[in-house]
Amino acid sequence: METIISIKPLLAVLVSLFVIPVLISSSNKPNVRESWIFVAGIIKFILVLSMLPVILSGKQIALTLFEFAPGAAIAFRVDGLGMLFAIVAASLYIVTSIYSIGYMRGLNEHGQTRFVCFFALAISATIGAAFSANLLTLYLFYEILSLATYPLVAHHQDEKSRISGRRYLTFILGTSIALVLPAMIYCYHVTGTLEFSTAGIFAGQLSKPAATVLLLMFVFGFAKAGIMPFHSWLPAAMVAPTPVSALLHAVAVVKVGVFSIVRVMTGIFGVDLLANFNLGVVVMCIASVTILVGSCIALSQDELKRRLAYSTISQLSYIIFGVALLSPQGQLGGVIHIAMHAFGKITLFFCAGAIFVATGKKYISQMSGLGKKMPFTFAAFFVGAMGVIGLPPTGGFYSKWNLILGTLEADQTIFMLVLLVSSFLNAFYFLPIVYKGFFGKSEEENDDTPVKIQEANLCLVIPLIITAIISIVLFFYPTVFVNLIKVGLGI
Amino acid sequence: MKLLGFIIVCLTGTLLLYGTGEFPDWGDPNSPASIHLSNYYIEKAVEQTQVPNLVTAVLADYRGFDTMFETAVIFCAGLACFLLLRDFREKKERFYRHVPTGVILHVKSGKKVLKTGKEFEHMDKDWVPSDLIIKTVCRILIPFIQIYAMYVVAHGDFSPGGGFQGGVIFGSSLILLAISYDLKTLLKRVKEKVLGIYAALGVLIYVGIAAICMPMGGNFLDYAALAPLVWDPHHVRALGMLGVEIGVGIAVTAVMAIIYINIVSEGRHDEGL
Amino acid sequence: MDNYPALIVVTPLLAALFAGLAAWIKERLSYPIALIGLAVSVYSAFKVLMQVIASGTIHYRMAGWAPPMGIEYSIDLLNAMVLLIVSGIAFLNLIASYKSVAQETNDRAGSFYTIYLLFVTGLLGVTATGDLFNLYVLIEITSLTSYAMVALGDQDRGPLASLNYVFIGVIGASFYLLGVGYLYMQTGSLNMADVADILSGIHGSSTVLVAFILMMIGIWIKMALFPLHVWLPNAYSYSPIAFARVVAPLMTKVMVYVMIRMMITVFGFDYIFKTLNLSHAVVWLATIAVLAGAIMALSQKNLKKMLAYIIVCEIGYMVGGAWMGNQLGMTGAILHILNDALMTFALFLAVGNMVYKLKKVDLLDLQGLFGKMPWTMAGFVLAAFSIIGVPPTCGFFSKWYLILGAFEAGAYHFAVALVISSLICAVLFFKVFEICFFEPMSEGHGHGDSHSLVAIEEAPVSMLIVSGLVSLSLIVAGLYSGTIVNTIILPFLK
Amino acid sequence: MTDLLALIVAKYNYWLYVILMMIGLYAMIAKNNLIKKLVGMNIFQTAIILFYVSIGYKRDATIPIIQSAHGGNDALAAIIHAADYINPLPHVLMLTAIVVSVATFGVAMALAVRIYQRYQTLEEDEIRMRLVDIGQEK
Repeated sequence: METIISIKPLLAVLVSLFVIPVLISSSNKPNVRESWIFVAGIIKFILVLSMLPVILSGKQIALTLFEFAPGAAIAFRVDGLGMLFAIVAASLYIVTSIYSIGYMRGLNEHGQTRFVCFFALAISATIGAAFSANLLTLYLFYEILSLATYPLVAHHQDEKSRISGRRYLTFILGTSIALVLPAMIYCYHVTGTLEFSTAGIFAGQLSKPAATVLLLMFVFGFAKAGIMPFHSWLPAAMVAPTPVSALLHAVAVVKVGVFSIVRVMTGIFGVDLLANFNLGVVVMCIASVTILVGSCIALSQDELKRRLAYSTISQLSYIIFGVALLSPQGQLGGVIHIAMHAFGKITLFFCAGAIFVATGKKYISQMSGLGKKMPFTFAAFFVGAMGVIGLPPTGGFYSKWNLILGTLEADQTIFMLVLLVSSFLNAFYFLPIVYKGFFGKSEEENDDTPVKIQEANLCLVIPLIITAIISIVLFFYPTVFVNLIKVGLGI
Repeated sequence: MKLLGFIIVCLTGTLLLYGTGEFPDWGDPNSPASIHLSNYYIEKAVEQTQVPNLVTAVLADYRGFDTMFETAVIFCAGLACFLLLRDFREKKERFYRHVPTGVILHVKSGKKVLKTGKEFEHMDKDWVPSDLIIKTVCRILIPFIQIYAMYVVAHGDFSPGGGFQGGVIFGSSLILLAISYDLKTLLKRVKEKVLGIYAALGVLIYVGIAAICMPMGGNFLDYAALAPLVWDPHHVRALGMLGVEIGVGIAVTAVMAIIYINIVSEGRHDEGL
Repeated sequence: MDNYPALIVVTPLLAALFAGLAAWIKERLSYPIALIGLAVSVYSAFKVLMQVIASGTIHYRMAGWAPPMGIEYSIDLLNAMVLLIVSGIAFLNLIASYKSVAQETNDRAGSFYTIYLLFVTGLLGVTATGDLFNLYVLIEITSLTSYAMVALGDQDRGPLASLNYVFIGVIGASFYLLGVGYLYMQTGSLNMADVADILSGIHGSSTVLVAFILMMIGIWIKMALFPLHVWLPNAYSYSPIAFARVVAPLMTKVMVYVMIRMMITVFGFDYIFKTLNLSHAVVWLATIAVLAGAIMALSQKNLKKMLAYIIVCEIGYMVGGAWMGNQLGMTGAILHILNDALMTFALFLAVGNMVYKLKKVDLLDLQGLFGKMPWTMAGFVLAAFSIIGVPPTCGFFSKWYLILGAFEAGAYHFAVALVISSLICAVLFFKVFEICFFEPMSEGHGHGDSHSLVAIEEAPVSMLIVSGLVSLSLIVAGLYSGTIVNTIILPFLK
Repeated sequence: MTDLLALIVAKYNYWLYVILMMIGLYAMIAKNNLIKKLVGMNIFQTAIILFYVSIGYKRDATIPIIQSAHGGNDALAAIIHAADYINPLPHVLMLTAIVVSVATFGVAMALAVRIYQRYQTLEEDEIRMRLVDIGQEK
């Protein structure tokens, strides 16, 4: 495979870092500050996109920064998977930036400068994780992301956010130090390298029990992926302002967790080793449990953001599930779900935030009839929900379709049931919201009075319409992402 | 604590005794310690340094670097005592004695100060009238002690002695003064500031002599490099040693006095033992 | 002939003496004198390091006498690195100390600088020397100065803490001295290289064994390895902060260096790991030290004390790594000397800034500090991450080598202890962050008009700059740890 | 038995130093009074000095001052028998060690004075009780 040395991945990571001092220095001028965020976001997106043709043509872009031991370096390598993830994160960052202006100003939040700075840091770390060439670099950005998100989660600085922040750290930092770090060092101890390669790095140096333990350490250790029982940080983290929940806890942070697990399974263990030791099934079982239990819990939640959070937990496991199928179709379905779910779920979160800003309502039971007041928001919510359930014409359908094909391809028919049941559950917990929103009776008003449209401000509505449209567009044009995955996984 | 102490002591003692098992017999001229370096020093030192007192030769030349830091340790101890104890606050109450009558005045106000001189003199709280005999004997003795101290320093190259010993003797002469008269008498003769400066100066003489060797083309402390500076290049090492010993003597004298003064007066510098 | 090796140690000593003179004559002069002295020392240390990297070990004969007769400085890569760390940190701390010394010691700044310089001289001498007895004398200089300093800090508890430190310190130094005596008995020599030569012929001797045990116990007392650590927490937390900032990162690290020096240069790996086979026992001891240090740190209510116990924990890292008996563990231990010095320094610099403003640093005094001292806290956070071992800070990389070494030696318990201690450190520091981040806002709900900015009350710029620089250097050291390992540590171990 | 006796007699200096040292160590650990601890510390350090000086001793040898060199007679200086003089090195080392122990003792005394000024006692347990009181006041 041809490799091109280029500084672009580094720049893409650093852009938002460089802008942080500027943000701090312009903390008294919100407009100047926010325009800088856009400049950085757009430059970042352009840098990421500029690498796209190269990747699509089957080459890779690499850059080694610091080699601190043979096989363990801080290095970037852009391949299909990383590119896919980076595009999703970088594009949604711009949209979220617009949204967060509306949200933060709409609620007159304190500490906005701090908020945008750590947001920028978090997105840098996300891109870094996407472009990591080896496990060490991935771990580095994973940790930076964990720490950068803490001030965002605890943004309100009240008792509730303190408890949530604590839980967030305990799960995220605790698992990564206690499980991933030793597992990673053990890998290095055995093989002398941490470089991702499609064939895996263990050349028959692992026994089956050792491989199982290591794999489990990784799967549970990357707790950002929300695999049960290490999932409860995610609902807790919903105390954060909605832009954080939207971008980080539906896209960036959780997907970094999933992405890490995918990387470990495909790049460290390698499909062959997993297939030989029959480890795919183990992971699939774990993922299935999370999918089903997550969906069930989501049903019982009344707070909209918490329901979305549990939905996220279960949807994340789809991705892991797909990759663990170890069949090309399944892997395609799993990985592309990173993108499809991202656009769908971020729309949903944007809607939740918009509803909160416009009406101050957080609970689903309060939302009946709101659809008439906020038609755009609820329409977008409907699109997002379809995306997550996996109905056409949204991108979510494409990934679910491939996942189901994958189970057939891998002869795992029982697991197909998991997918189907879960889709039903998804429909159960999303569609009533939309239905009630449009057709339910609101508490305070009569049916007769003509309903005035009371949407939230434009900064909030435009992003959610954009992401809803993209969700639909992805149904018709998933080609770029599909090609990226094919290039990345070599299938 | 006692039991714990006993156990630790027993363990350590056993360990140490176990280690002595393979020691060569005491005083065995053929033990490794008495052969390896020792013989080199005994046979070569005089030739190489022109100093017959081997202890001095090793102390101030072969291992002169150690000794330099040893002097620094002394300096450091003096400084530490000063820093820890010195208390510049005025004492609240004072005692004076009216010399002609022997009446003792107790001044309680901190501000009221009597002029001392012929009429009044300072007095300590636990004052015992100075004994004439002791005072006189000490006054006679002190100069001799000091001369002897200087001899010990200067003759350290040839006979037992050296900077430390001389310095301690000189320091004890000062202490004797403080004991036989009182602390104030000593402090009147030797100001605190002077002691402080001398302590640093003494070490500085040592380090200075050692450091000058470097621009003169030798290694640090290599007295041979000083040959162009002295009148007797053949004995340059001996002279160098004499120089540093004088430095050591000054430093030790000053530090002894500093430690004594500060400890007996709890840092107040008003009344001592 | 180059005199840089001597200059590293001698200039601080000269500066100390001049500063001591200046303290009596013109006190204002003592600070610049100290600054110049340490600057020269840093420069020399840098020169020496470059020279050693370029052309190998430097032997410098004090007074021109050949090694076994005279005292020799033999500076190899390990020394040179530690020398640069010591002089560099001492110099930076001096820059940061000007204001806080003035605040804490009132009229005795001159004497403070003198003691400070003597302390640094001692550390540098310990590091540079190639002579067993010279090492003892210099250890005593560092000890004496630290006794004095500890007593100067807290008026109530300082003197007693210091006196206990004296007793334990004397026992430690005396054990070391006895060990040297036993070695001298068997070898007749005091020069490390010479002793090592002679020792290689008499490995079985019980005297050598006892000498080894005595020296190790002495050094362990001085470096505060777990059961022998009792003096450290009180001593470090009661001393004036300007001194704590330099003693905490350097003293224990230099003693770890001494231990490694004894192990490698004097007794040799063959003796320790083949003849004695003590590795397992000591690694277990280190494991316990790591865990005990971390757990004791958890129960502290004062920030300085907490950090002191973290030092106890970190000592366990280095001892464990050094005794692992393989190259990776030793690499980790040596790398951790550098990293731990830097991160402890960064932590104490931040604490110094806090003390400067708050006077007391009980954990509850720190409420709302993120708002009040954002820059200080930024430095503190970085240093804390390094202690926890978050990449790319340097703490991560030494932990990496240590765990790898533990895997290679099969000492899984040590690896587990390292991971647990990282977790505990994470808990500890986030406890502090939480207090600093949340407390003052606890009534307001965060929304609405709690906009009002907390007035920023930062420490003086000189302190902030140093603190910021050192904290950033943690990342730089982390990123370049590959270079450090490849140019300094690996060539040294080969 | 006679072997053991011979062993002890041949090295009795070393045995004595160990006993002396243990007395000092015990006092440092077990005594409650700070001054007694200090005295213990001094005994402890003195024992080490005894040990070192014992190393330096040689049977039938005299102090290491070369008599022949006093006259400046170079011919005589050439014939120095190493066996005639005891080992100077331990003495040098011990000069340093004595100085160090004096310095340490001085500083320790100063500390004791400070402690006495503050607490009016030198018994360790009483001081600790006072410290607890201070802690409560704060």
